[in-house]
Amino acid sequence: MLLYLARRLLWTILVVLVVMFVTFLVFFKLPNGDPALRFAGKSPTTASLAEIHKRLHLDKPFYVEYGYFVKNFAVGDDQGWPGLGYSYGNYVSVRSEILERAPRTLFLVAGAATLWLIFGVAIGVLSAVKRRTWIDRVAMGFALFGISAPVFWLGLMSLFVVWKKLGLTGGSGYVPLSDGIGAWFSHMILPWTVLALLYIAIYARLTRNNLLETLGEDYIRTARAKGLSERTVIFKHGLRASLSPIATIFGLDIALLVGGAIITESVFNIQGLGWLAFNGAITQDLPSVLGVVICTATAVAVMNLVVDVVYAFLDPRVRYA
Amino acid sequence: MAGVGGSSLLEVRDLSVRFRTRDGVVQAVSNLSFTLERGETLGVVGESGSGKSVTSLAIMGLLNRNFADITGEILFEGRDLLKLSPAELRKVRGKDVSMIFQDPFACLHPMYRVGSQIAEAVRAHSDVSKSVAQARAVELLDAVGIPNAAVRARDYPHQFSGGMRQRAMIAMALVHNPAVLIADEPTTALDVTVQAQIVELIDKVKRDFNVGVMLITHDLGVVAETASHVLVMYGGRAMEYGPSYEIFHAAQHPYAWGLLESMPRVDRKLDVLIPIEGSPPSLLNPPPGCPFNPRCKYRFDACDKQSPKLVQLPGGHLDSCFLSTERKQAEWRDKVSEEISQ
Amino acid sequence: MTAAPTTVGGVAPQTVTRSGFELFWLRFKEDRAALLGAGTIGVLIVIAIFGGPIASAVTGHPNTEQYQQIMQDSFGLPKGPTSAFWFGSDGEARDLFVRTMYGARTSLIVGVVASGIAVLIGLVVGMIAGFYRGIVDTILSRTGDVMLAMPQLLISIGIVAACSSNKNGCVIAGPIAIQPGLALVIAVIVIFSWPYIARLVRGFTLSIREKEFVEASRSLGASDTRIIFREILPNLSGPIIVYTTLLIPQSILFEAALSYLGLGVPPDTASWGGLLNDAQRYYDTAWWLMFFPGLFLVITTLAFNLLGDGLRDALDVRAER
Amino acid sequence: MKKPFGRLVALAGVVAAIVVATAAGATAHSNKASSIKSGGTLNVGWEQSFGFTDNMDPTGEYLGDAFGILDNLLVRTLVGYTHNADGPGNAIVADIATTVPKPTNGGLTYTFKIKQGVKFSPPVNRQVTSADFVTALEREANPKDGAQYAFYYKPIKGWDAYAAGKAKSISGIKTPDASTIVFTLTTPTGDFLKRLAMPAAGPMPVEVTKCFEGQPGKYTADLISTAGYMIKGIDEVDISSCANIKPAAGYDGQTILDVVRNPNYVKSTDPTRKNYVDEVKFMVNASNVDIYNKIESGQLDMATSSIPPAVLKKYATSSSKKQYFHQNSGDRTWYITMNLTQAPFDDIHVRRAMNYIVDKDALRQGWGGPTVGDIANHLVPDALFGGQLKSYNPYKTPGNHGSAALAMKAMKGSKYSTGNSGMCDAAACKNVLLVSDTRGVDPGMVATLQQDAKKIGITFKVRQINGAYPTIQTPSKNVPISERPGWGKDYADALTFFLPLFDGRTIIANGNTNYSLVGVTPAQCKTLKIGGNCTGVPSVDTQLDKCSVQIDPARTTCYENLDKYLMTNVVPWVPWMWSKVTRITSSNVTHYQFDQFATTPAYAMISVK
Repeated sequence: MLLYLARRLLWTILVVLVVMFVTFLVFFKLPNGDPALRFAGKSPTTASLAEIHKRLHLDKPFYVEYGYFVKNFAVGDDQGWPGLGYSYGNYVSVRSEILERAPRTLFLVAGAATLWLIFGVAIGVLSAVKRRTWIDRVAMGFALFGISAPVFWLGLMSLFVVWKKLGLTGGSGYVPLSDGIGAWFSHMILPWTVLALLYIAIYARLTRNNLLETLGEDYIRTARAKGLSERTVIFKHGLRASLSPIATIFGLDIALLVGGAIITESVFNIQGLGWLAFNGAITQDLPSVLGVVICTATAVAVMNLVVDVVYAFLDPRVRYA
Repeated sequence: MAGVGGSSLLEVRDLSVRFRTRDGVVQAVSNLSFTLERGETLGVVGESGSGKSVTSLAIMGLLNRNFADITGEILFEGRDLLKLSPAELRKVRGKDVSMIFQDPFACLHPMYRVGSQIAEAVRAHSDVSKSVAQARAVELLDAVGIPNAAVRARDYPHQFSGGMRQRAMIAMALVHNPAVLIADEPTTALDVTVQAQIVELIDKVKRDFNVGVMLITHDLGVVAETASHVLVMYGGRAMEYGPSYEIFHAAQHPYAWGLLESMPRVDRKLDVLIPIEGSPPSLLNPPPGCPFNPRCKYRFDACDKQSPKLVQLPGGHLDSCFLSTERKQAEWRDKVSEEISQ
Repeated sequence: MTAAPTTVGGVAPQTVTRSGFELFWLRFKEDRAALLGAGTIGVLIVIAIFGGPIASAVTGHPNTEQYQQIMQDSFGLPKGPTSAFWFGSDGEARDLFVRTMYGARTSLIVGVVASGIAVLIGLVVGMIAGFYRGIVDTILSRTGDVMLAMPQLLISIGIVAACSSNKNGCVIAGPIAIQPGLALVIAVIVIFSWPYIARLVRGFTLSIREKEFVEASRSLGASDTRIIFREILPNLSGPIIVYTTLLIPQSILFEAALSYLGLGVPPDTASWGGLLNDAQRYYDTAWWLMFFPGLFLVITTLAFNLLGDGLRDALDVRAER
Repeated sequence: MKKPFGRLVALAGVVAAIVVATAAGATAHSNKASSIKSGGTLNVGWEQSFGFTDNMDPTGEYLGDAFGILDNLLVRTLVGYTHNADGPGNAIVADIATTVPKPTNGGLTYTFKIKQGVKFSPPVNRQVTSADFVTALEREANPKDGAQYAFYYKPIKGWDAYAAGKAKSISGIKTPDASTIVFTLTTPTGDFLKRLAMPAAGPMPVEVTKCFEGQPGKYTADLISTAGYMIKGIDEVDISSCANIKPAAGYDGQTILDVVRNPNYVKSTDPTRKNYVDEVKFMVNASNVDIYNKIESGQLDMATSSIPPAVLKKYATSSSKKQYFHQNSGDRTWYITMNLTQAPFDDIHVRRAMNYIVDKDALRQGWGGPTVGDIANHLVPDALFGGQLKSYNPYKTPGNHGSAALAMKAMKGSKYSTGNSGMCDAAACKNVLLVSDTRGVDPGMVATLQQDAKKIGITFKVRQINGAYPTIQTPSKNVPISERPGWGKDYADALTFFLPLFDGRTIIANGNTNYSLVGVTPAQCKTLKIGGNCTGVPSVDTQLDKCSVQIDPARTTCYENLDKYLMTNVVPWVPWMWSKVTRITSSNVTHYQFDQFATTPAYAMISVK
């Protein structure tokens, strides 16, 4: 088991490094522009550009800079550990930018994840239990709509209808908790709902399929043969066994959203990590992009480990293997 | 051995089960009738897909009535189980009628401890505390021959061997001293050495608890050892039904002959084992006529026109075949019984 | 007796006398949702081919013509639907109806071509990995791990940005270059979707190659090529059809997302995502601008998803685990 | 009104007389003195982070929005501005210096006396001396410190030697005593005072800035103020050693800049700033829709963000909201740039035809119509010329809608036009690369341009890039045409347009601002890898040199003539709009004033309820 964990950990680190490297490759010195221009003013001179290149290590081949980056990440820089360097955009420390943005994303993802886990599983269970009834059809029709409708469209439409026309919620933009929990909630509820909708759809379909498959298992028949109530059969015996695969993708989905809720964050102007990365990507701000990419990749890695543990908790076969 | 009010322990009358599937209607069981009394074993034999398991599930009330049309009567101590509400049926299931299944590997929930799964069965029908239920589970595990039962009760199913799991299943089925125990191919998935032990255990349970056992199997050997009556099924129909001795010594139906011929026996060389040609029929939109007709060596014109009725024969057993009694007796005497006894 | 009839009672037909296609068609023609999806796709294909020119001819409004005098107020705000402009005006004072019709072409071309190429690559790689195992298989599954942790949208943004800035596009080798615009968007989608297909194909190939008929074929001395083309490929056709159908809406949504973020097809090419990008500026005033293109987008993806689900059921395709 | 102020206004009158007529078109808001009161907090919405171009470090910062903050609230300079709109707002007045000096020695020497009582904010707490200006300018000269407009100070003697590390000090800056500073130039520079009025030239305490050497952009968080406000929490920063210096609480570079009153500020030394409010908070919010909702509800008082068209319309047309709607000249030209080395724009006939064919009104319509600005007829905004070129319109078309007839007439004689067709019908006119941006307004502009150019036979291959500038600024990318550019003044002098935009000698490989490559030589083309027609590209280098040494009024006339020459004989652009600066305020704002130098709200002159 320990050996397995160590191997997993090593592999995870390797994945993070490769992801970072690919990101680096794609974004380093985008043919589109020289990041040094940001610091060189309206009328740059060759000399000032050269100076800035030196400052940002842009005069070195990309693998050298990648080396710098990995080194700083590993041993820390003047901002402490992990060293993520300074944004090419405004020379603010990427670490502090990420710390600034992270709560927004975490609130967004946590809220949405709660919604989609509850509703996704509930709808899936309902649909499976009421299989081939109109409830099932409506639920699965809704789920199909959920996976078909793009977040940016739902976001814009919901802002227009719910906020602009009906005035039921706050508009776009992030309101920190310190401005009052009511204002915060009123601004978060739409992004939560819209982001969650896609996942509710996915989870409902997944839960339904898993549960139907589980309900076809022999041990479910055993449970019924014991004379257990249908409720016990479905929730205690059926759902328990269906949850393991859901736990797996739940962990991964959350992790990927750490830097991946780009569209939701931009539609609702949340300006979390996804927005930071997107903004970095279109302004050639490599350190910001990398900072967020590292966060996401690390979140994926950590979540994978967490999922393993949860799996062991959920499934004794894994635990005792 | 009559049950309460003179009625049999379990009497199935004219049972038919039809499944509506995406691809059409499946006629899984047709016009099946039989009875079972306390302390006796009814062996139900037939190939895969002959409707044995469906029949047992129908008795247990485990078929989803939304997809299965069930007609006929299943009388348990005179009460028609098919007319009970789901809640009433649940009270019977696992208490008066219990069942053990073919694959003990798949029939225990992999994520709960064996003991607690049995305890759960205890608490399903009696309002006792968890510890009492657990104690009962250990007691039964011990009774079915699990060594060190108190400790093993805390194991998960995957830590049990196949035979132990089947023992656990039997223990689970016995928690409420049921009147009927249905065993659906209880030994098929087990090692040969374990098979005998399980068969023996079921037989012992039958005697100790005075239950009526419905033993579903395609192993005629097991039936020969334990059953008092035998029901031969094919294509969802009863082909032959009667006392065990009658079936084994004066089988009347060509399909029963086929089964007997294909039965491996310790005293017989393997090279003369004769399989039945062809494969079982599709129950999806079955053709008219005797279901065995396409594979029957003795078929004649009448066989594909309509289905033969089950007819009472001398010697107290029933048979459905258009062949004349004389012809059947002649065939049995001259060929089949000879081959079997070789 | 492996597939024991269970509580829900699907007794598998023991002998299949009908041909595979017959069975498929029997099931499929009963699936009204899937038929609706297929019908809608048919209409959409017609729209994609003829819709734009016909809309132009009927309204008399060319695709790129601006009608600032009629369809914008003095503040440059677009005007809503009128009898001459059925869907109103887009942000650039063009006829939104005509643009939306032309947008179908972009979406379908991207969806079909990108999915087609991805499936082709995925099929080849997946079959090689599944059939020969070994190094290709290892690389494939490792690539999959990395891809999963990769921030896809972000990297796509990087690639698009990098390639757009160059006059000759992204030079791959010598004269082979991917031009910005449709081709680049398609390339990006392919990059991120072929591993998904490859993984699926690998799984199916693995299970097929263990089947009796393959064993039989092999024992009769059939060559690998013969086994691949005669035994495995035909048996992959079901999954391929299903997953191609399901990949198309994903590709369409990806294009729309990129265009929504301003990184998709050139602005003069009509695209639903591009129109929604436009709508973002006016979402609080010009509802028609987000409503119509979004509606078509949702209908399109919904149709493909319906068809894909129907095909999956009718062809009885289940993902191998 | 205090005495020095009156005197300075009189002095400024000379300049104002020239400039004042430019106010036409810009709606100067009338100030109701009675509504002005001191106190309160001004909340400003900010669309981007404070990164700007150098994180607001005065040495490097080069954006008008930042100039407005530094100049009004934090950094005083030797000479400065009155923080007013229009002409008066562009006039130079004395700030830390006792008077505005007249140059001596043939325009080569400037001598300043420093007022007593001008002190650095806490934690420095001492009188500003002449040496503090040297500190600032040495920081500007040191390439490691991220200066972005050091070239404006190149005329100072010894500047280049210091910048190259060949001298320990700048020989042209002398400090005979703590309150005197003398600048010696190598060449007369007509706008030298305006260059000294830029934030980089404001005094800096060496005890703090020495800790930020080679760390451009980091000084901001500990910026030591000389004006009426300081960054909140700066007084709690420990400057006893460099290691102890931590960023002040009021500035994080990303979400907030919070300034509060500077206790060391002596009002009597400052003739210009009113400093009505007690605190100014600049808060970042990327959604302009959100920002303007908050302004309407009073949560914010104003913003620097672009105004959504719907909001613009609401405030411009509603009689009740009009009082919160403020417009001023933006001193900024928006133009279509054409590359003089790339076909078909290497032919002046084509460039002239483009000036005739483009529907400038349609382009402006896409930006929000007449409210957002005036149609541009030539290069430099009229306001900078005091309105002298107001009637100059060399490519006049009816209603500014463009004219195919005039364009085709101009096209005649072009090598790309066969016979007398007036159409650009050569192969070079087809699929011309047009590099476009992804800003919201750009697709509309591109559509207009495509529609227009087609009328004279030119078609475009459009490349849309998120952030088109870096590509346009790279000559080796050979971008023939782009709709993206706009250019604003650094200070009120036409030189800030002509020098960066048309000087052939300043063309560089990356970040080049002379997009049209005016004055490029075949030799430059070779070293910069420009693949186009580089022979005979017109140059205005000599005219530029001639104008830059002039002082007004000859200076302005010189630049007017250069503008005309470029418009008729070089034709590098299609200028199409001089944008206005529109600001919307909340009902809390009782007095609004515009700072023409920075073209931002004059934060020091605004009062709230």
